[in-house]
Amino acid sequence: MQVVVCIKQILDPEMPRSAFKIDSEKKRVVPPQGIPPVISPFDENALEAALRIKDEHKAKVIALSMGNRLSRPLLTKALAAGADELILLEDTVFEYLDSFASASVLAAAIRKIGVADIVFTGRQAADWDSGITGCAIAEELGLPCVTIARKVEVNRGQMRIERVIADGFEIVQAPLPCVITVDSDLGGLRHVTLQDLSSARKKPLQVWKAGDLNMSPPPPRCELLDLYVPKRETVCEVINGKTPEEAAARLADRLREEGFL
Amino acid sequence: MILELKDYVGDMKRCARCSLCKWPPLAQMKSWRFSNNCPSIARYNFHSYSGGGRMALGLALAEGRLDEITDELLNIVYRCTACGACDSSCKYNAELEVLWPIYSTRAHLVGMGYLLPEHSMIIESLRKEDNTMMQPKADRGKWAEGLDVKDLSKGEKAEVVYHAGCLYCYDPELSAIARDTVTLLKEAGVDVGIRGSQETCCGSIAFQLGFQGEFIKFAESNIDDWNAAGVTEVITSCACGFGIMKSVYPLLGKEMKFKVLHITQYLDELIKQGKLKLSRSLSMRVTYHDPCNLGRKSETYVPWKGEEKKVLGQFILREPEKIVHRGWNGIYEPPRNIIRSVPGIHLVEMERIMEYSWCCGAGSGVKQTMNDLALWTASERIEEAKSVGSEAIITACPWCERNFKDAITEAGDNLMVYDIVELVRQAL
Amino acid sequence: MMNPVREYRKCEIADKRQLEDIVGADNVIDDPTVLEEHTHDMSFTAGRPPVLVVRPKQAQQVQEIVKWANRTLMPLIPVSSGPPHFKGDTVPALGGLIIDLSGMKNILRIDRRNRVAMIEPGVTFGALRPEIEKHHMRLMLPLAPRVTKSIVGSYLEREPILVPKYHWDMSDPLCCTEVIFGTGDMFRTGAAAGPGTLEEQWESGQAQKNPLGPGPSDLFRVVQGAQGTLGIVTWATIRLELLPSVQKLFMVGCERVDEIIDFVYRLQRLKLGDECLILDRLNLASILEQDAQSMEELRSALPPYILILVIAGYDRFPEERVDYQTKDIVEIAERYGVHPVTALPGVDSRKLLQALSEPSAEPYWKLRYKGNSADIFFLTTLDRCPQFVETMGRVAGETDFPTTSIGTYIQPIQQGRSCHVEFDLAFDPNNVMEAARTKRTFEQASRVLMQEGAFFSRPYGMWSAMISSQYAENVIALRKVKRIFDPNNVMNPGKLYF
Amino acid sequence: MALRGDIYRLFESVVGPENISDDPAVLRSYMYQPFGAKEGVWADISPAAVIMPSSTEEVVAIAKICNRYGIVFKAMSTGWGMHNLPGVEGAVSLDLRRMNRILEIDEKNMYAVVEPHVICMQLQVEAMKKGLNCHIIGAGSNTSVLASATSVVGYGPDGLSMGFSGRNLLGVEWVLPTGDVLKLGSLGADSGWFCGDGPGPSLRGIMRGWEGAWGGLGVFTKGAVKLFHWNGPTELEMKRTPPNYVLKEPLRFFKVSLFSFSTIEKLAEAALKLGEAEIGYFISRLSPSFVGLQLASGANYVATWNTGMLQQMLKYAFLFVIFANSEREFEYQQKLLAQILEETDGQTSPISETKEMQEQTSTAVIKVDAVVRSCFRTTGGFNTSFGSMDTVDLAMNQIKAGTELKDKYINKGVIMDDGGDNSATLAFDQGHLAYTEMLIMYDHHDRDSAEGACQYLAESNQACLDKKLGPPIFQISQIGKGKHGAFGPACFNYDSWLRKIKGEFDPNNTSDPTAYASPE
Repeated sequence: MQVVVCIKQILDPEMPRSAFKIDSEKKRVVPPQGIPPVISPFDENALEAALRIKDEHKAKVIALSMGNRLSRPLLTKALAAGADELILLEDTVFEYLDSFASASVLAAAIRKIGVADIVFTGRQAADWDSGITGCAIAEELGLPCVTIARKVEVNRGQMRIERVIADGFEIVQAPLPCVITVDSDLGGLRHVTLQDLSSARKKPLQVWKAGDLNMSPPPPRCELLDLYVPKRETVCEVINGKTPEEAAARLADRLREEGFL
Repeated sequence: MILELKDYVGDMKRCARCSLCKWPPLAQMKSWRFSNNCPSIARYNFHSYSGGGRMALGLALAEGRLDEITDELLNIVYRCTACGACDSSCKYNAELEVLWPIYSTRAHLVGMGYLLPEHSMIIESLRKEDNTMMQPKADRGKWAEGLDVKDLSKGEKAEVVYHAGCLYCYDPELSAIARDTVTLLKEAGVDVGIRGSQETCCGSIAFQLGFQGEFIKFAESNIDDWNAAGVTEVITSCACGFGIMKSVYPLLGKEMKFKVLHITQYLDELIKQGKLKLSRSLSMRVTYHDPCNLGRKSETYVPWKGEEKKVLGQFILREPEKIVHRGWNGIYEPPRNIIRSVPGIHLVEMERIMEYSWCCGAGSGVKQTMNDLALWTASERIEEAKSVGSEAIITACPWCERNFKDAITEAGDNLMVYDIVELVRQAL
Repeated sequence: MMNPVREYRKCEIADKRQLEDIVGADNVIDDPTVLEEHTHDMSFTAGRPPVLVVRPKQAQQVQEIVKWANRTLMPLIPVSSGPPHFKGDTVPALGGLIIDLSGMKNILRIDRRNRVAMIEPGVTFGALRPEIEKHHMRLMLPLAPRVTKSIVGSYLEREPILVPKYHWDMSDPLCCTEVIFGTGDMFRTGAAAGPGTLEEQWESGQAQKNPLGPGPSDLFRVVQGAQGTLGIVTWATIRLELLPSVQKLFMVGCERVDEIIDFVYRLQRLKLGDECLILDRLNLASILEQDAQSMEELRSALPPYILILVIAGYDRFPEERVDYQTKDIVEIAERYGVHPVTALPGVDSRKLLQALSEPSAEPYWKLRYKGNSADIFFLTTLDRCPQFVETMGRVAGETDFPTTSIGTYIQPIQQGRSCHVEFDLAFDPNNVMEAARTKRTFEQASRVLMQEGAFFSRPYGMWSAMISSQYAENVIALRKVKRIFDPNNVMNPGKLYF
Repeated sequence: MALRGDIYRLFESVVGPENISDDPAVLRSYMYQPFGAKEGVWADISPAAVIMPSSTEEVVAIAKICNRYGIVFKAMSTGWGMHNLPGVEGAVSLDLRRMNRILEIDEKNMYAVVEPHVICMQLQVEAMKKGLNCHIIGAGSNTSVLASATSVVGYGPDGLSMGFSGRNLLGVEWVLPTGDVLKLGSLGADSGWFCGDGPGPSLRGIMRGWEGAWGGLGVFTKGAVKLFHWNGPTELEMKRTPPNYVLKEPLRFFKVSLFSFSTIEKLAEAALKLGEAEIGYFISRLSPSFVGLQLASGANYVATWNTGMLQQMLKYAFLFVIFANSEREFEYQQKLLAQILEETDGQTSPISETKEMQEQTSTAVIKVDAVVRSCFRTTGGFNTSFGSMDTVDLAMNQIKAGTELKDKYINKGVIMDDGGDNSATLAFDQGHLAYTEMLIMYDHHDRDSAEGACQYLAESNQACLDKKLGPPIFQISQIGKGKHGAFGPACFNYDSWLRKIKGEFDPNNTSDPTAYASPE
């Protein structure tokens, strides 16, 4: 069995607020110095899902990442965690793609890989939070897609998936091959040791350019109209009272007044 | 953000490549044997491994002339204790920043995702456990168990907070010194408290390795906590912590309602005031090792922001005038005063001291991730200490002490290593 | 790659005609007695008679002769000093032409401001000294050179000068040269190379003082010490020093050389004093006295070795200079337990001072004792001198050479970094037995001294062969140099390693 | 151009994997060089690899591999300046940093034997322990002792008493371009290091000349240099006085003074007279700009400069230092000095008598540790011009020509206005020789400035040709190809002799010929 996991390198969503800068002219986030990019957390969940499949069955896990100037030390973490192969789709034309274009590049790469019984992605990337790419890959490849998985199992050639819904989860069964997008409920990526990191260096890492895929990404389907940091205004009002109870009552009144309650 | 490579392009462009960064200030050189100042170039020899070499690489990165980030580049950038000796040696002639471009190069690489896995592990530990030692957060306060001292994290109040720092908290051999320190302070009548398990890393290593996002989080939270605790003074016996709190914390623009003091400053004052009386004679010939972070790296860094104007044709005049720190105003006298006040002790100086002191080798994550370099660097210092006939090397930083002890054990040497607090305890 | 080997070549009528065209008939000599004079000198070197002696008067003539020799492959042996010659370097190994440069004796320029003179190779110490003194300067002399000695010749041979503090570099006091290389190319070394003619250079303030260059070459250094095997110098500039207006002589007598070595070291280190040399009593007597009889008398009154030290005062506060240096030297002497005196029994101080500042009176001092002298000289450091003195004595004992006939001369050079050591073996040239014994002693002592580390930096005669094996790498390199500057091996073939 | 893998491994087997690299980051750092006469700081040509041999044997092995495979090599010691880099593609750089031992200090015979990477300051501190001192070149004590003695120029203002590097050289060990080892002079005879000439013709004659072969004729692996008496303490204690470290205690019998003169002719007169009076330890022209920059921060300097005070006080000035061995000598020297100053109307500059100036200059003349402050600090880019050595009069004429030419470029605004006459250096060898350089400061990141500097250098070289001022120190700066082509024809075609020498000693043209010459 061969499993492909799409992992995306993004700016650290947990960077200090002061570090978050926008180039409003180019409508881009300025990568901050001193804050390393991370693998999008949902993609780490997706990788973990794949590795769990590998733990159970004799699957080969291929991690796939796309962009320009990708960080090898970061992405090789996938190999350290247990992926068998890392393929970097790295090209200047792969920078700043929208979800649909990304999906078509990733799908092209998956086609080039040849066999993909399961394709995992995160439910959404933690930078733009669109949640489109996984589904769009399925569309491109003509595969069924199950989103927001919290548990995945392969059972007699079928996928059994627990899928998160608003008030619990549902169980879905899907044939192979299929595309599954993974939620954080599935659990975090396993711990990686220094030894894992050094053994990851010996695993295969390939770099494919646009030419290797015989394609160029399609034009964007989304237009970014504006990018800005919302202004946050805070007004602080201290509500006092003689006793805690009185203060609480006053606070409740005040909140009701503002329409919060 | 504090570390931006582009802020140092001017400095990097004006590096004269004169190699002054490879030696102690020339007029201070005293012998061939100890004529190196930079562990990194002394150990690896390629020009790249010097302050100047790193400036060249920083400039190449800033100008986009280095596309390929090789492992060797990362070695060059990180096989360096960021001890700042290059910076002091450069500045008496050229007034260029050397150390900060090194930090900024690291931050630049970190921003691009080029990190050493070993460093990621330290940062991960920091993120998850609030310490760089890869130890559980819950164990942080253990060193003080049974010590009758106020715990500010439990709402108790004290004038002064003692910040033990990661190494003292977790290194079983060294944490006795932290206990000694608290005991000493209390004996001298100081109203001191600790933060127990709520104490967190100072962020120094994160900063030095270029993870400034992580650093800012820790620094801001420490400042907030100390402000909230209402202490007037923060005392630390970790020179690394002291260095970062003095030199970099103020750059965050947060009000610091407390003074930061190193234990040597505090003890020096207590001895002068007669609150500590050193009466036991210790007949020993000792030398003192200046920790980089207590010495040249403890001056508050003042980033230059301004305009480079051309006058007299091509003279590049910085307006406003740049403030140049040469490392001359580090904490050099207090530790020496303390040692001298120990009866019977004979303090001899090594060749490389104060702002041109040779690094112990532990700094900037080197001890944790490149111990071979750390031990080699320490062994050079041990040789130097022995060359002046010293029986013991006294220092004022747990990192120096740990590293010297390890190097001595490895070499099977018999030189003693003491923290200055240990010395004072013995002399009481 | 082998260097070409030259052989004896007869002189044809056409050769003579062509040379006469170059230098004029009067200056081409084939008188057998003259030719015969050139077949030997005072050394043990044997040679073949030259075919002709030519006497060029101008550099251009020299150049044409060299070009001619390259066409005809006739060996050329440049000679600039008058006889007697002592080192065998001017004795033709394979016949050939003697280029007698003694007629090129113009003093081209004396420059007081820059303390430099430009002279042709035929200018002798005897001739130049008074001219220089007129300008209130002095020449740097080797120890009492013979009056006919060419200055350019002496400096090209790296003969040591008497004032070590003025000897910064082994090449001093030679500055720039004009040289015709063995290829026939004319070249000027050092600052003289250009840009500009000499006149233009003078105009821009230059004085051909800088010996180094042009560019990354110091070609004067390869011509120096080459014994005429690479080129012929047609003029040279030389460093001059100020003429002392006061001089004070000190002597320190001692039984053994080692007693004074440390004192000499200290003086050189502090650059105290001017002339500084050590002579044994035979050599001192030889310099001061004219005949063997008086020499023996003087010698018997002298200590075995004598350090000679002169302090000079020049134009500015001369007395004060002598005074302070005297006081400093006396203090130092006390520390080293030596006793400088201004007079030794039998030594006329004025006469000695004079002997140190002018060429030797006739007969040449080395000939005065027994009629001839075989000189063994080499370089070493002062601390090793006592050892070499002992070795010389030991070898003399082995070969039955009378130690009383050995003159010793130690001259600190390179500002005290090293010294020239010379053993002058006096012998009677007419006594065949004595000459043979002297030759044996000379050869054996040379060999033993060399084995013990004596550096024969100027390898004349047999020394060159001795050295060839020891310095294989250098000899290979020198043969490359020879190929560059004298590819046809017409310049004094058979000398040195060529 | 990358090195072939098999050849790389051959080099690696000589020096070990730790001491060779062809990593782009390593090569990049070697290509950074600020004082080329061109825009920017990066050399155009990258070495194919940097190799760090640790012994003569390793240098020999490397040279032999280079000859076998047609690889060009170029050695460097401290590596300061564009000329340290190979000038051809595919060449290997030999960084001699690991050959850094002081092999011997012969106290009696006053010389030291050093390897290429011993810097002047290292030698000086070790020599002083034995009461000796060494000549330090004007570029500073951070430079290699051996490099200036064997390979590149070698003037320093203490040369008044301690000579010129190229003339201070005794025995030398020289790895020829072919990999054969030549030991010059007494060294080859196993007689010791005391003499570098002979037997017979001196091979020093093809070794370095006046300006050196700049690494174009093999590698010098060991050399003996003359040391000189040092009458100071065996260790000099320093104190901090911003911006520098200065002597804690004044030296005995030591006096520094800045003298100024009404005309350049009088200055020359004084220099000549002092030289032949055989007094003094150190003499150097010091321009107002040079002095001002030593003493002040950038902003201070500009403010002071704009008052015109420096220019007025130090228009024609030199620094003269007496350092005597005894009180008597000290007094005698001062007496002579006073007399000469009287004859030449020399005035003691008031600033030289201040305590700060005394401390600073005494330290600077002994340690030569603050050159960067005056030369690179202001603009980043620095170069020098003229600099032929012969007489004091020639030096003065170079100053005149240089000032005139510089004024033109200062007026264009492309080089720093340092008053034009920013010439360092003066007489040496106790007045027998003299030398000067015209310094220029420019911004090598500014196209106009860099091009201006380049034009100035070209024009100054042309002025040397036209006005017959001798060949300049840095012909066509440091990177020029056909370096000797311009001056060869004007100087008896010496370049053709270089080509012959190269042909005999480096038939495969293996030792980088860029700064020297290629075989004929």
